[in-house]
Amino acid sequence: MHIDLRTVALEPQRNTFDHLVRRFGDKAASRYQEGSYDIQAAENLHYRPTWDPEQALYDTSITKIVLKDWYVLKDPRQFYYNTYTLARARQQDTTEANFSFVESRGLGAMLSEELKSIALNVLIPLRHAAWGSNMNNTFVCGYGYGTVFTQACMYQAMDQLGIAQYISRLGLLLGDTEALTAGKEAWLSAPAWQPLRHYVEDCLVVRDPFELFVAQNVALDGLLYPLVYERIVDGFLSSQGASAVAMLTQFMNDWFDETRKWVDAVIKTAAAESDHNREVLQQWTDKWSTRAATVMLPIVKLALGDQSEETVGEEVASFKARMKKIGIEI
Amino acid sequence: MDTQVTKKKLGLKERYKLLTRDLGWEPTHHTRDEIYPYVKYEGIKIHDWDKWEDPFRLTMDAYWKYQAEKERKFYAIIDAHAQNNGHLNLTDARYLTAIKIFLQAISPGEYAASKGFARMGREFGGVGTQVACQMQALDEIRHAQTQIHAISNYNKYYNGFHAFSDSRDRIWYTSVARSFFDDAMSAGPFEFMIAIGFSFEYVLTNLLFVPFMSGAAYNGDMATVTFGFSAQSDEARHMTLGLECIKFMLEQDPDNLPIVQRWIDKWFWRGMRVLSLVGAMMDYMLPKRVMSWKEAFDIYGVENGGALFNDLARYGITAPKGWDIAAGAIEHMSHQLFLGLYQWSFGTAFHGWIPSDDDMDWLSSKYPTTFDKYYRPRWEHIKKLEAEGTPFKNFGLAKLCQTCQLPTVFTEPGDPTLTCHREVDYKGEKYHFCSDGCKDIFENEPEKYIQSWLPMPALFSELGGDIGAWMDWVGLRNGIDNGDYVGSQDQVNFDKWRGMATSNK
Amino acid sequence: MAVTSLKEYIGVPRDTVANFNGKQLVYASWDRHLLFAAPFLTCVPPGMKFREWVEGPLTALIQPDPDAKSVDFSKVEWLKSNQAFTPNFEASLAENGIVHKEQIRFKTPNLNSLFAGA
Amino acid sequence: MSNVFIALQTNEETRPIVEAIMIDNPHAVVKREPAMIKIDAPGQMIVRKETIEGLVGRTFDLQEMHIHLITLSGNVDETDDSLTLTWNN
Repeated sequence: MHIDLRTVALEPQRNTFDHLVRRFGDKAASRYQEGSYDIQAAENLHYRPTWDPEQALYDTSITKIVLKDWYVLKDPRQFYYNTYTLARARQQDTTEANFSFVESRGLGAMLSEELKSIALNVLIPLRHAAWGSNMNNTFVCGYGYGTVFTQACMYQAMDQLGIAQYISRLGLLLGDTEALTAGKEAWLSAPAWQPLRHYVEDCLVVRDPFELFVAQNVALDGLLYPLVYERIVDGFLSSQGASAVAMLTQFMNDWFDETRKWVDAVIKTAAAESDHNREVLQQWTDKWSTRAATVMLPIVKLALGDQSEETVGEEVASFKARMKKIGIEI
Repeated sequence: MDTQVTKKKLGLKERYKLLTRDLGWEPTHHTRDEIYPYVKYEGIKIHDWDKWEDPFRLTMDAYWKYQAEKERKFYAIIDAHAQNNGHLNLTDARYLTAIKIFLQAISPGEYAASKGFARMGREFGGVGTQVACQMQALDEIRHAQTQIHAISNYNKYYNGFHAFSDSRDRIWYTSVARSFFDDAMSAGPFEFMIAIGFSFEYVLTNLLFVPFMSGAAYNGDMATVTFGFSAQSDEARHMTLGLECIKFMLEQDPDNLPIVQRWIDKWFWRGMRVLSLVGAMMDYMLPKRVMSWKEAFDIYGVENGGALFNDLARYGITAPKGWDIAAGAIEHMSHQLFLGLYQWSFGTAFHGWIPSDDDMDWLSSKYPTTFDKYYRPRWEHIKKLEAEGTPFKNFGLAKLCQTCQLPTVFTEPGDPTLTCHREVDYKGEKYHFCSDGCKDIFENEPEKYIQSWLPMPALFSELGGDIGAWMDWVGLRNGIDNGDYVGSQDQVNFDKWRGMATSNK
Repeated sequence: MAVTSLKEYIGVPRDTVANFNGKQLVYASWDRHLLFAAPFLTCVPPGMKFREWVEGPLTALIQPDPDAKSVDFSKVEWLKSNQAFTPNFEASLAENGIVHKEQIRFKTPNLNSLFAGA
Repeated sequence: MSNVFIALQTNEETRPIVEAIMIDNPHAVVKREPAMIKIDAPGQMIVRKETIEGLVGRTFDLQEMHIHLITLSGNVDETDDSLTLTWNN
């Protein structure tokens, strides 16, 4: 039986689900709202975790940050799985095109050995740092509270895995598997990389999800991305004629530009809720960003030499300015 | 042209290895125990995380590409479904009872699985395992969201869906699925993998997503089929992960075998209890049926589960402890549970009904040795009460199982005429169970299960037995969301709308 | 068996009698009368006489069964915690040793209309 | 011997995949259910990239199968050229 259902105008019985009516009023809800608000269990949790009986299965008290309602931490991008995946698939198309452009025209081979070696020295060990961020954001997703906050952390975690994999592909393209091996050796023992590796390993034992968010997404990324991808790759390497490298790291620049808006929104909202939150966030941001600036300096020196201190100083200043705008004074 | 030395051509496996597990390193500033504090206490011994076999080798670029394609297809179909009043293609709106249970009990479980896998994606000690769990965490967010989005349009036209977020934590039958996930999440990482990776993904989702979704297609529900099959395409990866994880544990150390076996026993039984909901959905809630619950179980439980356990026999694994009892109960479980759902329908955010004569004849043909003998007489009596104007409602709330949280509807093994009564005294308190399987699970970890939040007792301890207050609290609108399908607003509207679509009136 | 846990693990039961405002739970089931899908939950004061419990909530709940009118509660076989039990109808539930969450069963060997064919 | 199986959505893209599986696994059995095709085979089943490419006339990445896959059973071994399902019994 075929029924022409299109011709019938039916009166809906309701606009949306009850919990969304309570939050946003009695009107049609967006897919972001439907897929994100109040979908995590909250009450009558059955058992205490055997891995830590002092916690509840979903527990707001495992961080120092206090929010009346964790669903205030809205993602300005309104990413839910669909919008997230489609956005990344589009970027992946561009990245793939960039990689094949560089590869098919042999642009990698045209790079001077000196520039290529700077690019590999600065970039390849960062795939390990990206894995650290993957782990840290996975942690925040796993133990953080409220889907609007935690789902974005899962997306961030997978993005960092993607970044680690793009860096690895860049290494394979410009220097084959040897580049990856050399990068890992540098990560493990070259003096320039040890402070950063120490920072990342210290993050792996932080178990306050919000502090970890600050240490990774605010402080470290907030300096690493501008310094490496804007100043070294887009600035220094491109001006020397190695813009092929910038083509291969375009994703990282676009990604940082996009994700920092989310990071800022999270911090701004949490800080605005109470003086307590603001003070805690300021302490964390101060502590971790001061250290991040220190650990980035020897890495920046691999490319920028004498100008490194000045460059790091400039980026620290703009980081502080960025933080000030969202209510964090350091 | 390219004057470089020709690059080594990397195969899928080597390339994947470089792009994932090579990202990790041996830490020097903190011990592995500090970084991975939860991987040891369960007693599972892992000597070499590198022996982990990656089942599928998706890098993020391929993941984004293929998942985006799945997403585009999915949302195109549910948009069209909504725009074209696709809900009027259903065979009958009573079918939506199954979808109401799905949204209230199963979709929140998908989300819980996502949180759980995010935790495992951080707690496991090897990059291969971490990445596999993280991808699953991401997929499970997808499943929860695509389900809510597919069902959202039904919520606009039909009752029983609107309060799913409240009923998830408060109404009685959702506690069955939620306790399953809470149980898994409160366990350590390896047990979680057996619970969700093995029991839920390998045993349960095939039964839930494959034959049931085929049934949804048969009943004109393209929205559900689409999310079901689309989700199951991810589950193929997840099932494989569950299987790899079991093999990995068993290969790492012979001491792991008894621990793994105990978890398999436990989670097989936990899974079977959750599946009784699926059995009732398949046998009673599909107006047009593709196959019976028993037939589905023969294919995906007995045949496929049997193949799995035969395969694992080389490690010393035996079929789960309750396997034979479960196989014997297949003839009964859907009937026993649906009879309960019908008589407690005043307390469910979905409708119940008396099976029609056609339904009962179909059930007789599918359950020739049990339905007519045990279950038809009860339904005939219920029909008689209905015809006499005294429809049967059981206002005695049900005794719940302390472990699985289902009403204790199941009968003694080998005697389908006698309810299975099991109880345990522990530290001066009495606890009740639906079966030996659930009692064993309790006795293995009593300090865990004494904490169970049992919704029926809670109605008295927390709300003083006030049914009206309870309905408000769980978001159930009396006379609208609950009770009989016959005469319900859902039935009246569906018939009216379908009439508008098929005639000129 | 102890729960395998990283730290000491002590559970807190949620259904202790203290939470029931002076009442207690008593479960009741009628053996081989499975029109009722599960044992009934009743929430009653421990001082209630056994007779009041039987003639009150229990009698009301079993009415839909065709055998209900033929039950003579003075003659049925009782079980408490699955053991044979002889209740004192004039004594309270507490005096009968019926504690919180007690399961009472009763058997009526000659009545089984809905399993007549079985 | 236990059956391995693979189930795919019924659509235009899976038609050649199913055909290729049947070419490479003459012992396999196809079952058609609403919206889904299930292929069972005793012991082992192999899905070959080359066979599919021969049928579709273009390069085919085996990972494209993920889009249409509903479920499978058996131990999985995935390489660039094939996907194999096996039960060791």
